[in-house]
Amino acid sequence: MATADARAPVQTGLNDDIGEKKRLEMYRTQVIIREAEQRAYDLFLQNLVKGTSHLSLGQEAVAAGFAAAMEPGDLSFCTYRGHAHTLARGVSVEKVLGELMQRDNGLMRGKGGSMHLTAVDHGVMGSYAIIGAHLPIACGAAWRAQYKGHTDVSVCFFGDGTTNIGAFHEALNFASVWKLPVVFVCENNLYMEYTPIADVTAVPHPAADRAASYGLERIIIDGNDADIVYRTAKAAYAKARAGKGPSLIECLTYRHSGHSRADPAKYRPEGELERWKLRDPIKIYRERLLQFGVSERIIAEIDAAARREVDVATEACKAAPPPPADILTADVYADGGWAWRN
Amino acid sequence: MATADARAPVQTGLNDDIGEKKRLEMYRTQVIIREAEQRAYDLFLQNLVKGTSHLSLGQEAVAAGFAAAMEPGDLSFCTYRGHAHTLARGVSVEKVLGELMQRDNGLMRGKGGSMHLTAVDHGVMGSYAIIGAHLPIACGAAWRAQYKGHTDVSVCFFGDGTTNIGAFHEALNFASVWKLPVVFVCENNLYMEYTPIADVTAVPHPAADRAASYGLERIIIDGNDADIVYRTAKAAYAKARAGKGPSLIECLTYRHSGHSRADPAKYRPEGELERWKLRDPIKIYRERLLQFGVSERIIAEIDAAARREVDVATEACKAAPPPPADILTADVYADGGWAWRN
Amino acid sequence: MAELTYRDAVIRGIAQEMERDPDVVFLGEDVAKAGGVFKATVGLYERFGPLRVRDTPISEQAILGAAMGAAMTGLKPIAEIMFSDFIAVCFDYIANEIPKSRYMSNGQIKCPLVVRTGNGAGSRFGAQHSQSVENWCMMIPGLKVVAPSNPRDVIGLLAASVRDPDPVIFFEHKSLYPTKGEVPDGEIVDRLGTARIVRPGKDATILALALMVPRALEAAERLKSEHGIDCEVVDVRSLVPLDTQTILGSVARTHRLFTVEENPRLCGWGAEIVSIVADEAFYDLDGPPVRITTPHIPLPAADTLEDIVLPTPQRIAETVRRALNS
Amino acid sequence: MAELTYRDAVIRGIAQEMERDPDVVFLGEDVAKAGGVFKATVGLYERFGPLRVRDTPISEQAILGAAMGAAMTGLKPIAEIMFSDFIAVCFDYIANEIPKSRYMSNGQIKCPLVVRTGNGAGSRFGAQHSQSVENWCMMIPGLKVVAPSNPRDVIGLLAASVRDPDPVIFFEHKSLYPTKGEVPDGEIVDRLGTARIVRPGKDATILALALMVPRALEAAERLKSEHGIDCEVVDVRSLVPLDTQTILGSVARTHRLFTVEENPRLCGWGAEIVSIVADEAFYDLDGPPVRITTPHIPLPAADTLEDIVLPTPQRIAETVRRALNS
Ligand SMILES: Cc1ncc(C[n+]2csc(CCOP(=O)(O)OP(=O)(O)O)c2C)c(N)n1
Ligand SMILES: Cc1ncc(C[n+]2csc(CCOP(=O)(O)OP(=O)(O)O)c2C)c(N)n1
Ligand SMILES: [Mg+2]
Ligand SMILES: [Mg+2]
Repeated sequence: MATADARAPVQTGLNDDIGEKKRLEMYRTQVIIREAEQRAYDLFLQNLVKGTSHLSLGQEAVAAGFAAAMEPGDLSFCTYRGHAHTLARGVSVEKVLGELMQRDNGLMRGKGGSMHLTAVDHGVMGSYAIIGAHLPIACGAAWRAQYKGHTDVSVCFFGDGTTNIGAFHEALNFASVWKLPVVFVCENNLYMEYTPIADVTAVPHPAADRAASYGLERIIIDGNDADIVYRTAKAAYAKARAGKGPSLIECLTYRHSGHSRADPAKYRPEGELERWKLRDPIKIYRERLLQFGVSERIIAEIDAAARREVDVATEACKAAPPPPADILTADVYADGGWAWRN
Repeated sequence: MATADARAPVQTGLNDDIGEKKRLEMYRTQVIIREAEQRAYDLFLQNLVKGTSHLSLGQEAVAAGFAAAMEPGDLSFCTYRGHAHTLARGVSVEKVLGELMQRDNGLMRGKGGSMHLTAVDHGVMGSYAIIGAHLPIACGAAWRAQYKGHTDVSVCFFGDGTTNIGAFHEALNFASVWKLPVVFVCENNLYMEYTPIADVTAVPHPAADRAASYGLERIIIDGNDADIVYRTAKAAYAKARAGKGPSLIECLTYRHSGHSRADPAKYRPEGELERWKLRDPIKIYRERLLQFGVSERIIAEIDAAARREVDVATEACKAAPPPPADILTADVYADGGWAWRN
Repeated sequence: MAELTYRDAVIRGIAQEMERDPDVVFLGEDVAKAGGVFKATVGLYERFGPLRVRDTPISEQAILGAAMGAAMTGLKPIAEIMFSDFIAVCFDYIANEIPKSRYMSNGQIKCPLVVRTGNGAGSRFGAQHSQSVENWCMMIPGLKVVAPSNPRDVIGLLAASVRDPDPVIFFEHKSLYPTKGEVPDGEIVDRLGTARIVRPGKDATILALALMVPRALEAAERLKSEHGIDCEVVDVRSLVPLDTQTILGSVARTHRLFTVEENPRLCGWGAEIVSIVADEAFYDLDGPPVRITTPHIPLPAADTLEDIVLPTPQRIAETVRRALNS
Repeated sequence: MAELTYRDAVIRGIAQEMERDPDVVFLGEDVAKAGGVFKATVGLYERFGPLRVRDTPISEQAILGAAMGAAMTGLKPIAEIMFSDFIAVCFDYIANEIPKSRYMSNGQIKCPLVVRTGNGAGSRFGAQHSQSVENWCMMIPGLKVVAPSNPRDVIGLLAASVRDPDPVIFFEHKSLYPTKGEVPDGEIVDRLGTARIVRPGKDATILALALMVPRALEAAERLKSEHGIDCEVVDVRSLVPLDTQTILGSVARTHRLFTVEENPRLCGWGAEIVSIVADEAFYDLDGPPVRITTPHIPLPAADTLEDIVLPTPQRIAETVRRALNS
C-alpha cells in the first residue's frame, strides 16, 4: 500500500504534535462509530432500522482524523455513507440511530432517513445520496467563506466510485480556479457498490491520479491510521485557511461490511477482508495508544463508555414514537409549509 | 507555442509519407471551408443567414487534417462549430449554406439549423449544441465498432471550454476503460464564448494536461499546420483500429472571427489576432505547397474552383424555397410522424 | 404458464430479446457481474458474456451517451439507470439529445434504445431514491414512456420496447419487484400504446399506472362491496404513446374520471389526461375529473410518513366515493 | 418613469439587489467581463467588482452546486444558466438537491438563491437553444418558478425572487430582451404568487406567460374588434406560487378557460391549471377548457417553421372564436 511517508509521525509519543488529548479523542470517536454502526446492523436484523443504511465499519479512522483536525465552524459534507462523519462531529448516537430507525427523536425526525444525515449546528451540512452532487455544493460553502473573509474550511467526503462522475470533475476544476478553502477527501475502499473500482477506472488511484488535472498535489495516505489522517487533514486545512486553495486527498481504506444493509459482499476475493481486518483502524490505534503509554484501563473505560452511550441511545430510540403526521407537509418552503398556491 | 516535434515531418517534400495528392486535397478542403464560411458571414450581413452561426475561420487545418486522414466509414461528431468538419467530409457547400439560410435545400431542410449539421451518408453523425454531450455519444459509436468487429474510428471534435464540463470527464474515462476506438480532438482556440480559457481552467493545457487522468498520452500539436494534424490523426486512428484505445489530442489554434455571428470579439488583447493571422493555416499551407514545388497555377486553380463552388452554391441557396410546412411534424418518431397518442 | 416475480420477469424479458437479436447489448452500474442492485439482471452476464452485458463506471452521462451512440450506429442497447431519480444527472440525454436527434437531423439519426430504471416509492429510501419521475420523460417530445404493473407486462412491454425503433424509457417499479404473477410460456411480445381495462365498471373510470394499478383495483373492490359503486380500472401501461381511445371510450361510458398517480401533483400525467378529457370529452363528464396524487412535497423517508403520502386503496376509494356522492 | 428594455431591466434588477444587500453575489458563464451573451448583465462587473460578479468555467453543475452551497451558508447567490435548455445538464441540482434539502433536513438547510435563465423561442436557434422549460421546474416540489413578461415585472419579480427565502427559478424570455416598457423610478419590489389581469373581459379567460402575454393581448384585441368577443387576459407571472384565486376568480366570471403555452404540449403548466379548474370550478365552466400550445415536437430552426409552431395571436384568436361559437 502506498503511504505518504512524509506525513508519518516525526516525533512519536504522547507529547508529539498530536498529543494525548487528541489521541484519546480520536480513539473515542472511532470506538463510538464502530459501536453505533454495529448496533445499527443489529437493529436492522431486528427490523428496527428501516430503509437502507451504509456502514463505515473499517473506515472509522478517516472520519475520526478529519473531524479531529477541524475547528468549530468547519463544515462537513457527507454521502449516504455519512453516519461516521456525523458522529465524528459530535452528533449524539441517539439522534443518528433515531433517524436510522425513523423515529421522532431522529436527527431530521425521520424525514431525511439514513442517507441524508444533517446537523447544521454541528457543522454537518448534509449527507447527499446522488453520487458527486455535494462536491460542487461544498465549493459553494467554501466560496462563501472566501467572500466573507471567514476562516472555516469545507470538507467533502466521498468514495472512489465518485471520481468517475461529471460533478467530481467540475467541482475540482472550479475549486482550484477559484482557490477555494475546500478539502476533498476520497475514501478509496476499493469498491463502488459491488464493482471493484479498478474495473471501471482508467488510473490506479481514482482520486490522486487525477489531482494533476486540477493543478493539485498527488496525495495518497493510509486511511486506516488516524494519526496519519489527522496530520494530513491539518496540513490541508491550514493550506485552505491560508488562501492557498483546495486539496484532494485519497485515503486507502476498506469497508468491513457490505455496501449497504442488503449486500453480503460475495464479490470480494477470498482473504481480502481478512487481510484488511489485520489493519483494522481501531486495532491499530489501540496498539498505538498502548505503545505510547496509555493504560489498558483508560482504553477499557473509553470502550465501556461508548458501549454505554450506544446502549442508552438504543433504548431511547426504541422508546421513541414514530414522527407525527403533521410534520409531513412542513418545511417544504421557508414559511414552514408546502403551499404552492394560494 | 508547444508543438509535438516528434510529429513534425521526417522526410519533407511532395513524395513523403503524405504525398502530393493528399496535400492538394487538404489544401482544397481548407480553401473550401474558408470560402464557404466567409460567404456565410457575408450572407449573415445581408440577413440571409438566420439564427446563429459559429465559424471556424483560422481553424481550417484541424478539420482538413483530421478528415484527410480518415477512411470512408469513419465517423465525425461535431459541435455547433461544425461547418468546417462537415465540409471536410465532402458534404456540399450548397447543403451547408442551405441549412444556414434555412432553406429547403439545406442538409436537414432547415429543421436542424447551423448548430446541428448532420450528414450520415458522409459519416457526419451530427453536430451537438450542448457542450460536451457528444463525447459520450462518440464513445457509443466506437463501442458499436468494437462490438461488431468493425474497423472504423469515431472522431469527436470540441473546444477548450468543453474540457471543464462533466461529460468530458465521464467520456474520457469510459473510453479509456473500455479501450474504445475513439479519438477526442480538442481545438484549443484560447476562448470559450468570450472568456479566455486560462481564466477558468486549473491547468495550462485544458485537454492535454488532463490526459494522464485517463491513462492517456499528453499530446499537444500545432493545429494550424495541416501536415502535423494529418500525421497526428493517422497515428491516433491507427492506434484505435489496432484495438489500443482512445487518444486525446489538443490542437493549438485560433478563431479569426468572433465566437458566433453576434460577437465582435472585443475581449481579445491587442495584437493577438494579428499575431495569429501570421500563422493563418491556409497561408502556411500555401507556402508549404510552393516550397514543395506545387505551381502557383495549380494553387490558383484550386482557389478559383473553390470560389466558384461557393458562388454556385450561394445562388442555388438564394433560389431555394423555404422548407414546406408539412415537414414540421415529420420525423419526430420512426413512423415518420409525431403522434404521441392514438 | 408459470408464476414469476416482476424481478424475474425483467431478467426473462431482457434474456428473451438478447437471445433473439445479437445487436441487443446491455450496460449499467453493477448490472453484470453482480446482477444488479435489485437483482433484476442476475445471470445475464453468465449467459450472454462480458461483451454483451457490461458494468460501467458511475457515469450516467456516459451510460446514456454511449447507448445513444451505439443505437445511432446499429446496436439496440438497453441501458440501466439504477434509480430513476438519477435521470437528473443525465437528463441532457433524456431531454435534449436522444429524443431530438431524429427530428433535428431530418430523419437521418435513429435512436432505438431502451433506458430501464427503478422507479417509485415504498422502500423508505427518502427523497432522492423514491421518486416517480415518469412525467420528467412524458413531457419531452420524441420519447416513448412505458411503466408495467405486472410480470407479464414487464416481459411483453420490454420486448416491444426493445424492438421499437424509437427510444423508450422503461420504468420498473421498485416495490413491484418481489410481486408475483402468472406468465405464459414462450415468447411474449406486447404492443406499446395500449392501455388495458383491468376491471370493467360503469360508474367511474379510474386510471392508474404501475404500483397504483393494484391499489386502484383494491379500491374498486372496496367501492363495489362497501358502497355498490362499480368502477372501471384502466392500467395506462404506456404514457407515450398514450391510448386515448381506450381512456376516452371508458369515460364516455362511465362519465366520471379519476387518475391515480404516484408522482407529485404538479404537471403529472394525470394533469395531461384530465386536460385531454376535459377538452375532448367535456360533455361526457357528469362531474369534475379528479386527480389522486402524492402531495406536492419531497418524499419523506420514515415508513410511517411514506405510507401516508402515496395514494392508498383507502384514499382512492374515499375520494371516489365522496366525489360521486357530492 | 423611464422606458427601458427587458434586457436593461434585468441589469437594473440585479443591480438594485446587489446594491441593497452585500450578500447578493452573481456567477455564470461569460456574465462578468463580457456582460453576458444576451448583454443582460453588462456593467455589473465594473460596478460591483470581481468578487461579486464572477465568470465561471463551462460547468453548469458547479455553478448551481456552488450557488446552493453558498446559499446554505449565508449568501444570496444569483446564478445564470445561459440558455434554459442547459438546465438539463445540471438538472440534479434543480430536481434533487436545491428543492429537497430543506425538507430532508427537517428545516435545517435553507437555499435562498435565484437561477436566472434565458428561456423560449423566436431566435431560430433550433431544438437545443429555444425551449420553454418552465414546466421542468414547476413539476418539482420545493422550487418557486417565475417568468416575467415585461420590463417592470422583470425588476419587481427579480427583487422579490432575490429576497425570497426559497430557491426561485427565474425565466427570462430571450425574445423579450429587446422589447421596451415603462418602468417607474426608484426601487421596485413585487410579490411572487400574484397573477395580473392585464385586460379585463367577460366572455373568456385567457391565461398566458412571458412572450405569450403580448400575443394573448393582441388576440384579445382582434377578438374584440373583429368578433365582439371580450376576453380577459391574465398574465400568470409566477407558476409557483400559483395565484389560483385570481385564475379561479376570472373563470367564475367568464365561464371559459384558454391557456396559451409556449412549451410543448404534454404535462405543461396549462395541463396543471386546466386540471385545477376542471376539478375545482367544473360547474363554472360553460364549455371545455382549451390549451393552446406549441405542438409536442422538438423546435425546428428555420424561421418559417419556427413561426408556425409557436402560438400566434391569430391562432389564439381563431381557437377562442371557434370554441366559443361551437
Ligand atoms: C448518480 C448516482 N449514480 C448511482 C448511484 C448508486 N450508488 C450509490 S452508492 C454507489 C457506489 C458509490 O461508490 P463510492 O463512491 O466508491 O462510495 P462507497 O459507497 O464505496 O463509499 C452507487 C453506484 C447514486 N447514488 N447516484
Ligand atoms: C452545457 C452548455 N453550456 C453552455 C453553452 C453555451 N456555449 C456555447 S459555445 C460555448 C463556448 C464553448 O467553448 P469551447 O469549448 O472552447 O468551443 P469553441 O466555441 O471555442 O469552439 C458556450 C459556453 C452550451 N452550448 N452548452
Ligand atoms: Mg467505494
Ligand atoms: Mg474555444
